[in-house]
Amino acid sequence: MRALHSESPAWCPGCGNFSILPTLDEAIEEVGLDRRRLVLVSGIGQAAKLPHYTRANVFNGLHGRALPPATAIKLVNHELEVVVTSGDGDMYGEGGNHFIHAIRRNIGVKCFVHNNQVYGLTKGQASPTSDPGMETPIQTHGVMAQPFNPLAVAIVEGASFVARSCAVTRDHLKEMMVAALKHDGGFTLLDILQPCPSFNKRNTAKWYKERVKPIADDHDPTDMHAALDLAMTWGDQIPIGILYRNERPPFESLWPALEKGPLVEQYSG
Amino acid sequence: MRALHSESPAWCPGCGNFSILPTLDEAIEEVGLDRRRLVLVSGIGQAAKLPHYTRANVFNGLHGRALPPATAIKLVNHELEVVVTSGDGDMYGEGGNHFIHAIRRNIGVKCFVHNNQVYGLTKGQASPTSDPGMETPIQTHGVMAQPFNPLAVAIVEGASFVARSCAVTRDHLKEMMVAALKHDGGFTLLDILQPCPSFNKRNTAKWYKERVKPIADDHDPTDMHAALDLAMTWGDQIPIGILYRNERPPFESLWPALEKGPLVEQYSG
Amino acid sequence: MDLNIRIAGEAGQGIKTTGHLLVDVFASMGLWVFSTQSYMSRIRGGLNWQDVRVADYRITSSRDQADLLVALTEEALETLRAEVAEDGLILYDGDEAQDAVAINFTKTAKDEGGSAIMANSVAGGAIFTILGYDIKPLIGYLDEAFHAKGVEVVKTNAALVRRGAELASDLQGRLPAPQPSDAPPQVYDGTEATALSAAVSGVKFIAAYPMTPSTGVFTWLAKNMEKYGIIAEQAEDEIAAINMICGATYAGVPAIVTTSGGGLALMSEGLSLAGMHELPAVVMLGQRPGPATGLPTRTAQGDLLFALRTGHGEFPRALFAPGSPRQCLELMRRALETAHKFQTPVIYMMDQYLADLRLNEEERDETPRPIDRQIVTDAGGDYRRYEITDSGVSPRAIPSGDAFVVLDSDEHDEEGHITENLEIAQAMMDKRMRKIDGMIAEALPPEAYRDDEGAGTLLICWGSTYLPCREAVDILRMNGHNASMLHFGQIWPLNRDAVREAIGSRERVISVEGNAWGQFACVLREQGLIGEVELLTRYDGLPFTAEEIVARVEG
Amino acid sequence: MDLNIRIAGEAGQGIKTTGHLLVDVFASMGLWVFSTQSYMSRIRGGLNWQDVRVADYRITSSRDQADLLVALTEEALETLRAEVAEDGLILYDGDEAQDAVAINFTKTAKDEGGSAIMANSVAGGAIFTILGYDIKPLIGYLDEAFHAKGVEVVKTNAALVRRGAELASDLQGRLPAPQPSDAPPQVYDGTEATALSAAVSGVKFIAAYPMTPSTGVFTWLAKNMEKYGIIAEQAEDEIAAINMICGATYAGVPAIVTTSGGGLALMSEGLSLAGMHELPAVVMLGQRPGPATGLPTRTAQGDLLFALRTGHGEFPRALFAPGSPRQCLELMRRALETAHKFQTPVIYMMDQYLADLRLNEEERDETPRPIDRQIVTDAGGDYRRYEITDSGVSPRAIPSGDAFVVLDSDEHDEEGHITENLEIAQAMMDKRMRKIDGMIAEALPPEAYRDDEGAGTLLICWGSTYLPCREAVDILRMNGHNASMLHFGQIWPLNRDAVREAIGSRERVISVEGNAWGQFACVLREQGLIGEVELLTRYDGLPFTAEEIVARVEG
Ligand SMILES: Cc1ncc(C[n+]2csc(CCOP(=O)(O)OP(=O)(O)O)c2C)c(N)n1
Ligand SMILES: Cc1ncc(C[n+]2csc(CCOP(=O)(O)OP(=O)(O)O)c2C)c(N)n1
Ligand code: SF4
Ligand code: SF4
Ligand SMILES: [Mg+2]
Ligand SMILES: [Mg+2]
Repeated sequence: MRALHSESPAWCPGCGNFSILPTLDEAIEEVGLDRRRLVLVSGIGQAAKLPHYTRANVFNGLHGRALPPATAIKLVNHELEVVVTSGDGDMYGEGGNHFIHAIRRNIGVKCFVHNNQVYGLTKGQASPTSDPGMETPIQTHGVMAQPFNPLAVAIVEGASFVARSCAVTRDHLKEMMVAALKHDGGFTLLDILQPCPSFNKRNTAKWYKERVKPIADDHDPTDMHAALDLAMTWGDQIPIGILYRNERPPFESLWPALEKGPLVEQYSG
Repeated sequence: MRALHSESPAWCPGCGNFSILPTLDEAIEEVGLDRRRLVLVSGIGQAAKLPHYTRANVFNGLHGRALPPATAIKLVNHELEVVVTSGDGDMYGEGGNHFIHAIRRNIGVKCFVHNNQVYGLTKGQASPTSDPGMETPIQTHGVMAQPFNPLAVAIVEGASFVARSCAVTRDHLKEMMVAALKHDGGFTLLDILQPCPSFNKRNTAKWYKERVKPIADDHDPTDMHAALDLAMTWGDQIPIGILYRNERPPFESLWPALEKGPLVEQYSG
Repeated sequence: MDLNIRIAGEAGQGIKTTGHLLVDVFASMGLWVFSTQSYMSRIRGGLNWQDVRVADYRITSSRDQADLLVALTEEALETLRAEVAEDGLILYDGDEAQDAVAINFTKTAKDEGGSAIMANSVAGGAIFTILGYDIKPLIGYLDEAFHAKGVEVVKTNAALVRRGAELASDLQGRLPAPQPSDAPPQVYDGTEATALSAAVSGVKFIAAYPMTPSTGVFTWLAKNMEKYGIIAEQAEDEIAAINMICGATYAGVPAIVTTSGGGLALMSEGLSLAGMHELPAVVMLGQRPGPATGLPTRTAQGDLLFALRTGHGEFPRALFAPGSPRQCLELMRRALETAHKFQTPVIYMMDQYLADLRLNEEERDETPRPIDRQIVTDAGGDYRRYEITDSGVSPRAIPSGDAFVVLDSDEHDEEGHITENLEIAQAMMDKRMRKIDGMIAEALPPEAYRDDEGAGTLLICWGSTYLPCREAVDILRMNGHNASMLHFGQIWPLNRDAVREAIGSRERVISVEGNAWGQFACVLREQGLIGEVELLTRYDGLPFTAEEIVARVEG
Repeated sequence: MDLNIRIAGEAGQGIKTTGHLLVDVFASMGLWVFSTQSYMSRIRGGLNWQDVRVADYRITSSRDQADLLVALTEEALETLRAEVAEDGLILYDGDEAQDAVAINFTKTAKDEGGSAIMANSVAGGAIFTILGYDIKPLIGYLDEAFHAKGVEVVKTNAALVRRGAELASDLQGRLPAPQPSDAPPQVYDGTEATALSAAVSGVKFIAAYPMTPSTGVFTWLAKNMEKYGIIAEQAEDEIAAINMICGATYAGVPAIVTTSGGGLALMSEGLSLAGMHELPAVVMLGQRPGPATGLPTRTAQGDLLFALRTGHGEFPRALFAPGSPRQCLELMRRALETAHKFQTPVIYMMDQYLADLRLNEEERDETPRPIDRQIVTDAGGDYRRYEITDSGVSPRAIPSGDAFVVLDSDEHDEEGHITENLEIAQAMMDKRMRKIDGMIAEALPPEAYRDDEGAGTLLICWGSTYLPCREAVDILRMNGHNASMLHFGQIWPLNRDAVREAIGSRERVISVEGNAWGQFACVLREQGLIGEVELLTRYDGLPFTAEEIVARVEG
């Protein structure tokens, strides 16, 4: 009776996470990443369970606290590829302060946010990205706060790579993941719109599918204003693709102590 | 030997806080605010000591935590004028998460940030707004992170009123404080550049005086792009004035429970 | 006699709904019921179950074995089969299964024109029949529940119950079931009792960040915002939540925050603030196994020493830990009253087990009876928020009157302004510390159960172990053991004289605790109230059962 | 004999510089020194002072009265006048003052071609003269200190010392001062000793958020980043800081965080994470009076129970609390070793008093001697991070080798993956708990002082009360009291047998603590090691002095 082990993903049927997981695996293969060099860092939530269902080093920490350990891991061993997989509540709610400061540092971690615009694991409360008016067991009068705009904030704060994709457009998602993994710079944000059929009855797979639209080829991702315009677009059309890039040096490249190689390799004891 | 009472402000000679304090008092008088209805909320830092040196109700809380109690006070008694006086470390460092979420809510508090671009009370470490390259006892190689841009973040997050002024331009500061206090809307941010002669040897009174420049009269504060351009301007010229306004209803106006009047007055017991 | 029904399947299959249905109808029939949940941390899938125990006498614990297992999935069937009593029965929601009676509830519901969720009506009909109960109360109950949804729905449900009964007709009365007695027809759970008590006691503001198993109280209050004139605000994090309720109490209304251990950890600094500011902040802590994220949907009593000691510096606090839904009603109110009377933070401790368990209790009173906030309304210009008094309690005013109300997190003078005068600092510490004397004088004594003659074996317990310990004492007595129980609903501060007397001298003192260290025994020892005692602990995430306690006491 | 010099004035007047100058020169002369700070929470103004006590025997405490008060402001003069010994002397930095010798240091420095900060050279010359010391060592010391700044500066300083000596020539030898003896010429403070120990022990990563009185350790490590190959990162908040060091230790380097009580409160959840992840996170806690912001620049020992119990759930932890700079050197290393050996968080507790006090100690060794990280380097594909072992300690690998290293804050299986299997959950709890046995076996016993014959009066102390208690024992013995002392440098876990034996049976047991509740006495009682004992507490923000302890023991 007490033996309840289950190794299959603890996600609901139809959950967008079931698209994100294999796409990540494909992207990892495509870029030829040695998984022994890969560390997946996550907080707590449905999205944050992802690292358990693939093969990598894993630091599954506290709710909202994926970025601080990810930052430190990258500083201690900058030869590791550090990928954060996190939910919208995890990253923009509980973890909001780390989000804005990780971007300021421009630490070279890849941050994949499964943005289902709801708190999945705790059963359907509003998240920072929930649409206004959405009713939940807590927001019984509907969400009253304006949604957090992670892309716009990342852009004005000078993130090195800012993109959006969606779990229902798997090819596009893979393309974005590959671009993010290949991006050899600082803080890399990929916000992934993700249907949560159990709790988000507004922003469904269909809803997203009808709205997401790849960014035009002529968009210049180094143009902050153009990037902000895209980041501010939400409604009938939701642009997906790479909104913004800049060439700021990553945080880990600025430390004299790291010129000799990874800190961890300097340890003798 | 143990009787060390001192009621005079615990600030250094030449500190910008000595301009901000009387200017606030003048602004309060000018708008004719009944001080019994005024609550000053602050965290911890040199700026955060201000409430002790004037006459008002005071909630001097924890470092970084001024906005949550301010939000609750406004919700419990929306007839109070709730003014936060806080430092840049307090508001944008330790308190960063509350900053971004208070703006999302658009709670009707007035937030005056004494931005001296340094941690004063703890003796000169970098703050989130310190200029890159600034050397401190901790940032011995100079600040490596990009400064937090509170105005840009507030604008893209939809704050109701976003302004900047400076402690060395007292008339302008008073004008801004009066405008902020008169603003009958939601979240109101006034970022006040403030010299810290003890620890910030870069951004001195002179440095600010040479750079701050009132925003042109034809600026349309409802134009988000124009506002962002101003928010992004830093260096030889630093625009001061009202950058941005919008008409989103304040959070406290959206609660059915408050239609009958302040929550605290509904209590019978 | 008693009988244990276990409904098991995946998350999302409506196990809870079926369980609640049975509990409510049984209670309405005058049966004693006791139900608990065992859930995994997932929204769909996994293996969850709900136990519904029913009896003709008052029961206060679950049982390990089921007499009737209703398995909604094969995994449930296979995993839980071993825990069915020898003369028990297994009902399987499917077409066939070995050693089990197969009735396809879902298919039946659909076939008969209902939806998949109506499967529980079919199951209800079958279960009632197997237990030999008349299905009328069940139909009556569904009639009322679905009245608002229209005649069609009501009719369909009734038909489905009948269909379920029909399908199980071969097994009519197969499991002898207890007969209705005088049990109260209302059912409570710890969550609802806590939330209701907060609402009727005058809580006007709740700020929280969702965290199992405390979210239910938050949800209940959000749902009842309009009825009770409450603001329920979801904070961006737990730090915001506790600082918000500090602001809310400062502004003048009773306020609470709900959380679990990880959230309390984030609130530690805010708790210390409430101690310094002397604000009546009340934290509702729903315990679950730690450390860190631990086992989010399971139960534990592992946060006692943490709740007692977290927060820097020294300040008075009180800890309450109800043992039953009825105690939830009483102690949430008491927590609020204590916080307001002594102007200091109070932690009210529950756990997943108590939050989710349901049993019959006397009728509750839902009319608002707001507590006395203990504020002064005539404070004038010379008002001093932190006036030094003999009791340590200073007159509390709220802003917007004639007096300025000044709070400082630094050490402060009587007016509330920052001070570095160390004589004043010490006087303020002493003032705050004096409040503890008053709190001790008013502390609730432990509640003794069947201890009239000073039994030789004393079970000491606190919080949610109350109910299983109670039943364990009953069983031990039946087995000829001279056992009794002492339950602590207030666990801090302790009135040492009262406790010393209640413990007296015994052959055996056994501390029954849902943690590894025997944390309450640590507290009692620290207070000089016991020496070495036996520990009876459990910390695998599941609650105690009375049977288990008995077995381990009898050893 | 001994003599106490008090230099007092406003923040920003260079009191600390003058104090350090005197201490360093005295020590270089072979005198025993002991200096402490008393600072207000402000950058300029206020009233601060530095006590420099000098003696011809080893001294380990400050004294209440000054023999020589050097007042740099009128406020200092007026406030501190009452605390000057009857046959003492007051030196005032100004043109005239009643009952004081006025020498205008600042004006003199400027007049003689120096800058305002060089006033301390003038003061030094005067002080040396008043004490009857030759000014040569002082000039020699300044020569060396300003060597790099050029001949001019060196010359000016020397001239200013001489000028100071001249101005005080009337008072030559006015205060009889101790003669140089065999004191070690080096001086340590608690801050430097702690930071140095961390650096030489192999700490490669420190993340912190500034907070008095812990900032000094952070600053020292930041300053020495290049020398020791350290990354010192200022975190956005304390939560980030603790989670960063969890990440850093996972990635493979020893890492610490520095903070004070309010910061530790914010780290409570992260501490629990380190317990669950089994990471060697070391927290350096600088105590100051609470609750909340309290008295930021003062001292306290009020966070013991908090440090012991904060963090949700149950997990092993160790607490160390050095009592002197030398113990800082030893115990920071021990804290790191314990954390790595048992893979669990460790808290290293100091306070403002110990952080700032300076005294002579034997020469220190600054060469790196990195601790053994206790990692396995041959982990292969079947590696299990949380292998169940008898000791509870599992082989720790770090990422980038052949094995995947998987950590989970949920309860997990041996591989580190999330589990809801409750048998595994219990096995993991038991595994973690078993580590405590190993920690107890290796726990440092308390250090006895002058307890050869099992004295009748035993002072129990922990952390920074070590030094004043030590001197108090010396004085008590001189006064004919059969007193001794037991000091706890490791305060958790305790080896109960060793402690029981050390305490033995005494007429009087007195717990000397810088808090209101006698928190360590609570711990000892909880552990069944003492009954009711006498408490000798102080919690006004100032440290104990030996005199005070003696007076209260003799009381
Ligand atoms: C400190 C803390 N607070 C709250 C929780 C409870 N909790 C777990 S996940 C979660 C939110 C999940 O939302 P999101 O991050 O959007 O992930 P999703 O489940 O939607 O993928 C919450 C509130 C927790 N584990 N820890
Ligand atoms: C939780 C916590 N962390 C750290 C501190 C220490 N601290 C006090 S004020 C301060 C920073 C002050 O900087 P800022 O907010 O910019 O105010 P300023 O002094 O510059 O006006 C810090 C780090 C604290 N009091 N509480
Ligand atoms: S609750 Fe939503 S996000 Fe979580 S697994 Fe289910 S569908 Fe996915
Ligand atoms: S440290 Fe800076 S901000 Fe603080 S009082 Fe001094 S000058 Fe002002
Ligand atoms: Mg989500
Ligand atoms: Mg500042």
